[in-house]
Amino acid sequence: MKILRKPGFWLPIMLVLLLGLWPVMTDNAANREVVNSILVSVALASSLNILLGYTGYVSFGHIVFFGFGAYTGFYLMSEQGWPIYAAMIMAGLVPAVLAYLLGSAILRLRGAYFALATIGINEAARAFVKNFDPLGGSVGMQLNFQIYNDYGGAAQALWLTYYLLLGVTIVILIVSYLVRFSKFGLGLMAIRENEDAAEVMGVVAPSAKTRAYVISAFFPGIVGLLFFFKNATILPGDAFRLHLSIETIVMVMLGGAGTVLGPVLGGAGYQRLRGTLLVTPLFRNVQLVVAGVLLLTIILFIPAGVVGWLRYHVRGLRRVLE
Amino acid sequence: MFDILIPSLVDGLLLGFVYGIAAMGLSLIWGVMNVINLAHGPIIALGMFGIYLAFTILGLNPYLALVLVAFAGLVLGILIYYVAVNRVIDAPHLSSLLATFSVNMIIIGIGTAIFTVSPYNVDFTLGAVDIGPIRLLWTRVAAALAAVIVTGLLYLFLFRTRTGKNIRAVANNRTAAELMGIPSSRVLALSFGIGTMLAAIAGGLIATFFPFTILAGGGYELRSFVIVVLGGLGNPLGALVGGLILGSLEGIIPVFMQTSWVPVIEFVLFVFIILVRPSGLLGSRV
Amino acid sequence: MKKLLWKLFIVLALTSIIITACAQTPTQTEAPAEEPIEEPMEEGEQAEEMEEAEVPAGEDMTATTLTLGYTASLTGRLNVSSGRQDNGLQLYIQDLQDAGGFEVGNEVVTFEPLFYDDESTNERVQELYTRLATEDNADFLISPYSSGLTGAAAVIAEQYGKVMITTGAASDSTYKLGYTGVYQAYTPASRYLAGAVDHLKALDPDLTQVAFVHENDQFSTDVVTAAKDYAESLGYEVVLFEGYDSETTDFGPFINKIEAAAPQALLGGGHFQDGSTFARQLYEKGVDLAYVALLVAPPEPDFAELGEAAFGIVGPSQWEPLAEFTPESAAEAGLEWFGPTGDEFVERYVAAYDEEPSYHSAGGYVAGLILQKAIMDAGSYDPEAVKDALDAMDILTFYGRIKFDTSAESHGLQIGHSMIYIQWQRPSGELEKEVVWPPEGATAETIYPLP
Amino acid sequence: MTALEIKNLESGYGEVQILWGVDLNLEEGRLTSLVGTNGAGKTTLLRTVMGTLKPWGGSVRLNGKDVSNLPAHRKPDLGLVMVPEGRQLFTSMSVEENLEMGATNARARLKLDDNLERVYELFPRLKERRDQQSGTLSGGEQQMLAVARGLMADPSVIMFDELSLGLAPVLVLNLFQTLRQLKGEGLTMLLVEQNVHMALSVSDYAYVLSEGRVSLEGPAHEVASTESVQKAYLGI
Repeated sequence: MKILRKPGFWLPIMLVLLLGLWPVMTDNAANREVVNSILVSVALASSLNILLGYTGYVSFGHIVFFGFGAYTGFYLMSEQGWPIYAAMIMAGLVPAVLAYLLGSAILRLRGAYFALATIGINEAARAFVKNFDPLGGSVGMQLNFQIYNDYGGAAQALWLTYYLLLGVTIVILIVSYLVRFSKFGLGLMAIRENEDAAEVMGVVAPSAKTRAYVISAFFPGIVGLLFFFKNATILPGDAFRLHLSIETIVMVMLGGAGTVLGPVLGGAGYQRLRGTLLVTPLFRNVQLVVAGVLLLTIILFIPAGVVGWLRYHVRGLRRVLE
Repeated sequence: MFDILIPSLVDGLLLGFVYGIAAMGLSLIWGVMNVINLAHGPIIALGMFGIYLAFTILGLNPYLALVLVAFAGLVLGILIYYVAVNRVIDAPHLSSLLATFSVNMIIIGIGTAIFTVSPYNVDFTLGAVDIGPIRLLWTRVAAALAAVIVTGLLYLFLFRTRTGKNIRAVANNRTAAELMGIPSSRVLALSFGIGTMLAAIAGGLIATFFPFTILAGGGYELRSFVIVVLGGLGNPLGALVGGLILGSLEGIIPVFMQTSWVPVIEFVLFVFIILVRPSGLLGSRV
Repeated sequence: MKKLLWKLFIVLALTSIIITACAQTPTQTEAPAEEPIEEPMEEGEQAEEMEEAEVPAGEDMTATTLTLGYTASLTGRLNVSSGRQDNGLQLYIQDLQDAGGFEVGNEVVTFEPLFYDDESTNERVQELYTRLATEDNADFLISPYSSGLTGAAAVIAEQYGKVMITTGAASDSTYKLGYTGVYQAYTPASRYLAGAVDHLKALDPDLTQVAFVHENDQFSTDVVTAAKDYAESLGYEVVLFEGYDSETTDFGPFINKIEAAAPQALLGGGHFQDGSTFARQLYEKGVDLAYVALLVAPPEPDFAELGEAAFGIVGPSQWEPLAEFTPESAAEAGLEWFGPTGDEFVERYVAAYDEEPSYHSAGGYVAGLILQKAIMDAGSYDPEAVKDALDAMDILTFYGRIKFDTSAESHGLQIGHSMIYIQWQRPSGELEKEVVWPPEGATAETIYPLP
Repeated sequence: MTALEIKNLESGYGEVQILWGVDLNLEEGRLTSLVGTNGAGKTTLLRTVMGTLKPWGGSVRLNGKDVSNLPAHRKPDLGLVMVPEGRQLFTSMSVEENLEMGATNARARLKLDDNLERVYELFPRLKERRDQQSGTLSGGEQQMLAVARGLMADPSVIMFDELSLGLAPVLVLNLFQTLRQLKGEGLTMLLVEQNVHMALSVSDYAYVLSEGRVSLEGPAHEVASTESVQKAYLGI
């Protein structure tokens, strides 16, 4: 395998792995919680990057898949008694199928229309789930605490979800790398640069876009299930939070859209920044302001994000930062 | 049936006028510069707080205060344009979306620091009048009237004044406008200002009858999206019509099912229209 | 060139933010005590855990300070009720510190609060309770305000084996999820409006049609679902049963439906902000109803700010300053009395906050009392021992009787306490709360039907 | 007297240089044409002169004043106007509104009514359709409107980019007649054309642009009779 010798492949994975092993080494639940929230961000940002970064489609509805996957898995676990592993697979597959169906309809839209449509889908999904009683309607669903006993008690179950999340995050990074350096990925990037030209050059844009959409939709659902399994409670407002969608875009942009490493740095950086500001008395209220100014600075001055900028300006890093 | 349909429809329509004003701001900005202003909601919320402050601190009549709020909205919009939008006006859509979204975050952040996320209320009433089975609150009627007046003024401005025509010219063909000697940046800034002014006015009107928080603009922003698509992206008069359509939908739907289905139907309709007729039901452009 | 330097600067600044943000984690966890505590209580800053303090009564006593972790909705839509609850709890802790703590074995225990603002959102609650349970390592947890937020917090408490006293959280469903360390101070939601239905029956046996319009959250849904079943069992016809979103500000559609369905009585509501808005709009629209009972909002003193719209509205309350629970009534009932009397509580509360307490204030105070009593009974602050003490508890306080369900299927549910019902009246021109139900505690006749 | 003096102008897009030092003079009251193949840099030159593209080097002087770095919207005020390729009308506005937009600069605004009358005289068709939406006009009418709108700016120098593109020959003939008439009134004009034959036949002076440089210049009839021009452009 040639890719095993590429530093650009190993760097993001090693970063995530090192970060992920730190709570294990220190055997500390507080550290685990910190890393857990970082992993959720990294996983969401990296999966969105496949659509946003590689294909250039701005989806404000990425969190729809997070929500639907979580609800699917949650329902299977709490109402049907499925084990978490099986539920995880469904939590990935159902959003992927949904993305396939949605994608063939909305990926025809370009630019702002696509973005608007994804906002609409997110809002429609949330409003629908609020009214849909089998999924608990507006009061959502709660797991019976006994469910944790199947996994050796709550403490064990929390570690288990953590390991699963770490594993899923690394899988996403591998997929992200493979997509980026495949012929398929090349096609996606051609679409990003100029969709019409890409079609002329032989890229079958509709099917390539749909595939990218499906891949990017598969993982958030699993992440969502792990997130809400840990919280043991799921509500429509938390599962389909438009704001989280947009924050995910911010993470991707911050690190560098269209790179493998960018969403890792962006997700980790944004999440830590947020976590720190959230409990700092002086900054709690200006948390959003700081994040907003940061984002604006990126958009106006370095739209390629941190990794993109470094790649462009520091030649030596090009082979390392992908 | 009729005893509920009529009052519901009247309620919905009266609100629809105000929704229309909010959407008109979004629509104008889209029409002139192809930017979806994601800071629209927070500006609506600022309009609400503007009225609140003018009413409780300065003791001004809310409708008088509306003039102040409108002016502040105009200035704020122009400022936002130069700070956040001007540089990305020709960049891909993602840039302007995110630039305006970062403005959204900044406004919400500052607003939360000042006002927290707790609800506020403008304790103001004009009484009501009973027409048959329908009780009309004067604040609602006044808001609808104000909306009509604002729309009228906007149209006079756009079609009868030089500056207004400049805006339409820039919206229509920015390069040509530049060649004719129209300073397009300034015109875009002014249009952005007018767009946010409309949002602030809508917020101010809403504040006279509903309680609100600094986050309250979000719901009206989403409604504005729906309305703008109903009425045609970039078509201000369409926005008013779209507002009335949405208002009456919000009035009528609850007659037939649980009120909580309203947003489901709204947003499904929204996505459907984007897919089928992206230019909107009523066509587009200023 | 200049432009490039400028950009380089920005990139460096950003990377350094990211790096410092990432690097910050280890220092934080190694020294959790350094973490800034948001809005600490007056003495909170100096008080370190397990710190030696002044020793009362001479002897060889060690002073122990236990941390009570919780979040309060200082901002957001739940701010009014949650603020009162927080006031009550802080007053309790202050009183305990003033009294020099209580003795457990050879230790003198005082409490110290550690809390964050949850902004009335679920997501914040889980994040912050996780932090309280892990990084901050709070000894005991008190719930946030509202059933929804408490449901989210209870899971975390249970996951980390912390005992949590819940207050301002009535929903029954939270206690049916198999938790073992969560104890409810409030009368459960399922009994919130049952009394109102009885009240209505007593007021007007001929009335047959009622409507339920409620907030679509855990608490209100639990309340009205139970009340609807109860009303139907008494032969009432429920002509409208509908939920509204927690963020609703326009009650127009619901009011139109109420007018069309033309019930004589309306029961429902949710929390303070939506309930007040609902009451205001019902009044503005001049809806013709003989009886209106709303949840949570009416017993709050702030409800009076609605003016005429508040007049005649009935509300279920966990406690009122007028309620009379005394050491004597405890003796009569054969229960142990614990804590201050109602008059003492009201007096101290008014002195501290210059306003009348609501039942949410009393709930905050009593949560602390319950925990203190349990630790005293257990003779230890070991969680398992405290749980046993709570399971065995059956006491009377100024707030009423406290006894928990110990069955496996609804462990921790409050079964000792009961509700009273108030109505806003004008006994002397000013709007005032009067207790109108149950008859044995009533301070005034119910105004019925509403004008 | 030189109305517009272009010296050693360099310009391009991104990192691609298109103009490599162009010198060009418009004498007052003369009709000058600039011809060249596709991609020779004609439109780039006009854009750079107008200011929609920033010049990389060289200078543009209008009536003796250096205007090289002024943005496009400041040019009409000084009397320099361009009628862009593809008409670029305000399609959703009426004919008269388009004309009104032409008169944006302060000078032109004062003479709005006079100039309106004048262009209606030149193009009576436009007067008939004054309230019609300009997007609904026929191709010829649209080109008339584009020219008329340029004239509304009360220019001292006017530049036409590909005036004849996509028009029927008879319409082209009519338009060029109008240009002659305008020359008679003393207007300085630059005609950028692919229709070399037509352009040279009405012009006083001509420049040939190839690969971003002026390869030939001279009185129009002389240029027209040059062998290379006849071969390359006139198909003779």
